[in-house]
Amino acid sequence: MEESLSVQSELMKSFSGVVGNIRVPRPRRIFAQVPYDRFAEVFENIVERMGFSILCAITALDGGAFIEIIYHLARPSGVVLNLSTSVPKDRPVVKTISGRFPAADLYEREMVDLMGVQVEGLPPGNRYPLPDDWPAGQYPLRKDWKRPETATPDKANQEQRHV
Amino acid sequence: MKRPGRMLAEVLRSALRKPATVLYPFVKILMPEHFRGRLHFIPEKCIGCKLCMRDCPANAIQIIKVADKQFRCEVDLARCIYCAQCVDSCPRKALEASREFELAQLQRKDLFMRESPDPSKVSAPASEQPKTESAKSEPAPANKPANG
Amino acid sequence: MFEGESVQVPVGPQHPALKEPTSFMLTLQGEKILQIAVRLGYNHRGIEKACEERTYVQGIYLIERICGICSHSHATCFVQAVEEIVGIQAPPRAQYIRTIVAELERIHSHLLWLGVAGHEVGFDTLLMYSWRDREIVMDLLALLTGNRVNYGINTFGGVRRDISPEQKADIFTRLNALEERTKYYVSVATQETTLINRLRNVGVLSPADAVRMGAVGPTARASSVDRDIRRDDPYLAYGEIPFKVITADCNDVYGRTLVRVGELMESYKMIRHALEHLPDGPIAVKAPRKVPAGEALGRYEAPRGEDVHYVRGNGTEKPDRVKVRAPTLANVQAVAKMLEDRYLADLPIVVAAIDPCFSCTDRLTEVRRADGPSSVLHWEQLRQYGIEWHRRHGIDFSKLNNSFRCPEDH
Amino acid sequence: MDAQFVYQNLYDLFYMLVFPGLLFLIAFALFAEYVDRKLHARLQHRVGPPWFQPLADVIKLAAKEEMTPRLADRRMFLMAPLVALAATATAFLYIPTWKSDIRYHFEGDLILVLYMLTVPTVTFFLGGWYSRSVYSMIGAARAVMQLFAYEVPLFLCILGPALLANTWSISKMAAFYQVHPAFAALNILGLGVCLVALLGKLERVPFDIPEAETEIVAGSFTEYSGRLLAMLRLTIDLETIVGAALIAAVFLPFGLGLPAAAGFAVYLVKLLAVVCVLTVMRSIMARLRIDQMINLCWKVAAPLGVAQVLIDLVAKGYLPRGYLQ
Repeated sequence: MEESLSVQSELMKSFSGVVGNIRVPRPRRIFAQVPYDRFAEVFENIVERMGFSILCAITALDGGAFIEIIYHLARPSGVVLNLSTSVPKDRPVVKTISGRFPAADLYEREMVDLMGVQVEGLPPGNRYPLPDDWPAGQYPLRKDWKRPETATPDKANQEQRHV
Repeated sequence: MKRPGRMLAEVLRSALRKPATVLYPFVKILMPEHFRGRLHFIPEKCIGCKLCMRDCPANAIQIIKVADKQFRCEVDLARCIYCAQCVDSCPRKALEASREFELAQLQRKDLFMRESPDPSKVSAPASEQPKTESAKSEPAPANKPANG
Repeated sequence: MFEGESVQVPVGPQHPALKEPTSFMLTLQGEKILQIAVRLGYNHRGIEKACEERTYVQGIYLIERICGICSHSHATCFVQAVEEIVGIQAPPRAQYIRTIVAELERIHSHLLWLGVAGHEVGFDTLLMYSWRDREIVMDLLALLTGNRVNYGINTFGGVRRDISPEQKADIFTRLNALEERTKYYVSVATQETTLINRLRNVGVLSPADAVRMGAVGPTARASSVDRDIRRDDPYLAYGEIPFKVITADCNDVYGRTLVRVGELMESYKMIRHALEHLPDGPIAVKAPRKVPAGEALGRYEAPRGEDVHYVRGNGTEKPDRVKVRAPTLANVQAVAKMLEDRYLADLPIVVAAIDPCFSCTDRLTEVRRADGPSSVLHWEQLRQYGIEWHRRHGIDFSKLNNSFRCPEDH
Repeated sequence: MDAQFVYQNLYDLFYMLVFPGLLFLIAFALFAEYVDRKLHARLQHRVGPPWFQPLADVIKLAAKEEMTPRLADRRMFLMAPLVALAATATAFLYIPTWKSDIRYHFEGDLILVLYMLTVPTVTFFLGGWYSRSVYSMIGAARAVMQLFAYEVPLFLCILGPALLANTWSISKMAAFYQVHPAFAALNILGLGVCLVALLGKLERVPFDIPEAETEIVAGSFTEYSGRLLAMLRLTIDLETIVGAALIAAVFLPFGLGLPAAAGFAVYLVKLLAVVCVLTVMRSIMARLRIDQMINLCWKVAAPLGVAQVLIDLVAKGYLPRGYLQ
């Protein structure tokens, strides 16, 4: 718990007015928010100076008018900092972090496909995880996404349920 | 020490032993006591609360009212994932998981479990005829609302 | 062969080396790999989306089916995250039972891996033996939880099945048998020349690269990256059970084998300790159906590496967002690195060495467009084609097997 | 036409096609495959297939539809299995069974048999190469690469005993070792190397590199189906028997000259013993990589082959002349 609290106070000290809503709900978990225009600088600092050198995952959420992106960063000691930022839904553009974390490549492609976040600077490669002929502009994880009416095998089964 | 053929002795020993393979279906294994196999419905205990329907992850179970305080249970065995959550959810233990696991069928329509209360005890409601045990003789209630 | 000229060899999505669909497009020069392009996603089933449309209780079983091998890992990770949001804690006995099942699952996963590794290098005898012995732990899991896979032991606030004293004794005897077998596999893995030849210096991943590429689990630990969530971020009963984190400095597939068999030996000790110190008390506490607004991140050391679940609740019965990061997704980037300048023959074992699970990694069903072109033969068409073909060759099957007709299935 | 001529021809046909020719060979080869698979299974603590499984497999494959890849050279694709089968069956006619004086033999038939046994590998290469699938092409290239590695030790190890027996005819070699069974002990080294080389020829673990399932699906055989695949499978089975018979004739000259029934029994036992040794060897090892295989063959097996030749040369030089006639 001490380590988490010291990270909390360090965050408050270094980025007062930038990083907000810093919470430590339980040992080794810190949640914090940062506006996207200051994200790169804060991220750089947290990764390089504060030792959060492991990228656990990137989560993208549909928050209505904006898309929230959470970078789950961990220290080898086990403390996780969930750094959240958001971009407007009508222009969801972020910069890639795959330069620093090569594994982020796939996590970011997942955001691109499922949440429709545009990631700048992503190296060329196959899309993931949707098929290549997936219709453009369909982002399944967005809350307003409607499943297109199609003849899926499941539907055929449904009709035969009570034969 | 590194050498090729480290497993030689073990392999030759195995050849003399009885094979480990179970010759299913000639030899059947009995599943452990708490195995989560095919469901069984005890109509007398059901109170029709439909908690099982609410918790079923696969949407496989239907509780259908056949008469006053009489309920029929239908499980689509092709959809059932055998998690037995309905067994846990049931407040009256009207459902139980059995050890039966050989559920394969040649036709999809046979993959369907329909357990009704004893027809002799059912007082027929005005809207519906009493149901018989046999699935085939029954008219297919295709996707009717849950309370039939 | 192919001097100076390169060929493209597809490995997957359908290939005997990979039992799950994923695609590695290799550019080969002779036997040497020049380039490798990975395409994932063939197994995407949309589980994250589906979770948002189901209640939390239904979600457990859905999450459990992300993967058949590490089903307990995913389910526990999810359950823990939800319990954290709700603010309840499973009683100590439940925590211990979860831990015991978790370690049994690790044993079954690692024994499975050992067999797969043997198969990938053509050592089928090793496959048959380790899978035979894996049956012991599979039966044990069926005994404890009610099924061989997808254990369904977790529920919010605890576990669904208790461990009886007889079961306890049974676990001890079977663990002894397993431990003996594992010792034998250690000796085979460290002594059989042909096996060592195929594993040593294959799929090299330097410690620096392992950290940079974000490798997790045994893949990282075989490159001397001393990370284990069970120790670094203790969950369940891991804070109270002594164990060693196994690492190796071989950086290759051989090291990954050593780490896994070493972890097997540790797991036996951990299960014994957990059973001996199994606390008394209830196995579950009551959990509310509605989960308050809040968020939590669950981390879990699955057999294949760190599993991460992020859950956000919104005060209803259904989660707002569930995010799953399976271990393979973190490791798959490292595969391309490991295969640089290696031979085609090394591909199966190097890919297998991260113990990949592409069903974990991908999680949507392909929405088939109704108007799209389709070359799929339906059952009846296929059957008709077969009958026609045989009739042309003088055999008439159309009279036979009418009982196999499934007219309603097309 | 005189009766003698007709009788001779009929007997030739019977000899070639029925016993001990093609039909017997196929029956015995299928039985040997059963022994191999059953033993392999038992060594792995499994049950294994029933006795008719190999035959059932052939019948099943023969009943299936054949497909030829669009890009394949159809003629080569179709011819490869036929030629392979024919060559293997032909080689068998020149190998002594339970008596050393067989119907077909001539000075130099050893060379013929060895080359006939090379033909299947070459046809596998051609069949694979002309089926134009990447897996087949890689498998084909590997088959030829492997051929160059194991042929030299194999030839050297058979050359040694032949030198000692002072003949290029397998029948005469067998006759020689039948008279001087003690000399067979000199060739033990060669026997070991031959067994290893035979594993390579039959493309079995640890040398199943050309058809390594987990790497290149089925190598040269990937695109084959139906009758053609049945023929290829049969060829491998026949090769096992022909290879075992060759080893038995050259290195295990026991039981020759016994009465027909006993001799035949000993002959079958010898061949099955070789098959069983091969099975055990494939059960306890992992598949090597092609570079490791070539290293093994050139750095270990080939020098051992040379040693075998030297042993036989020295023996020939130092032993009293009378022995060697």
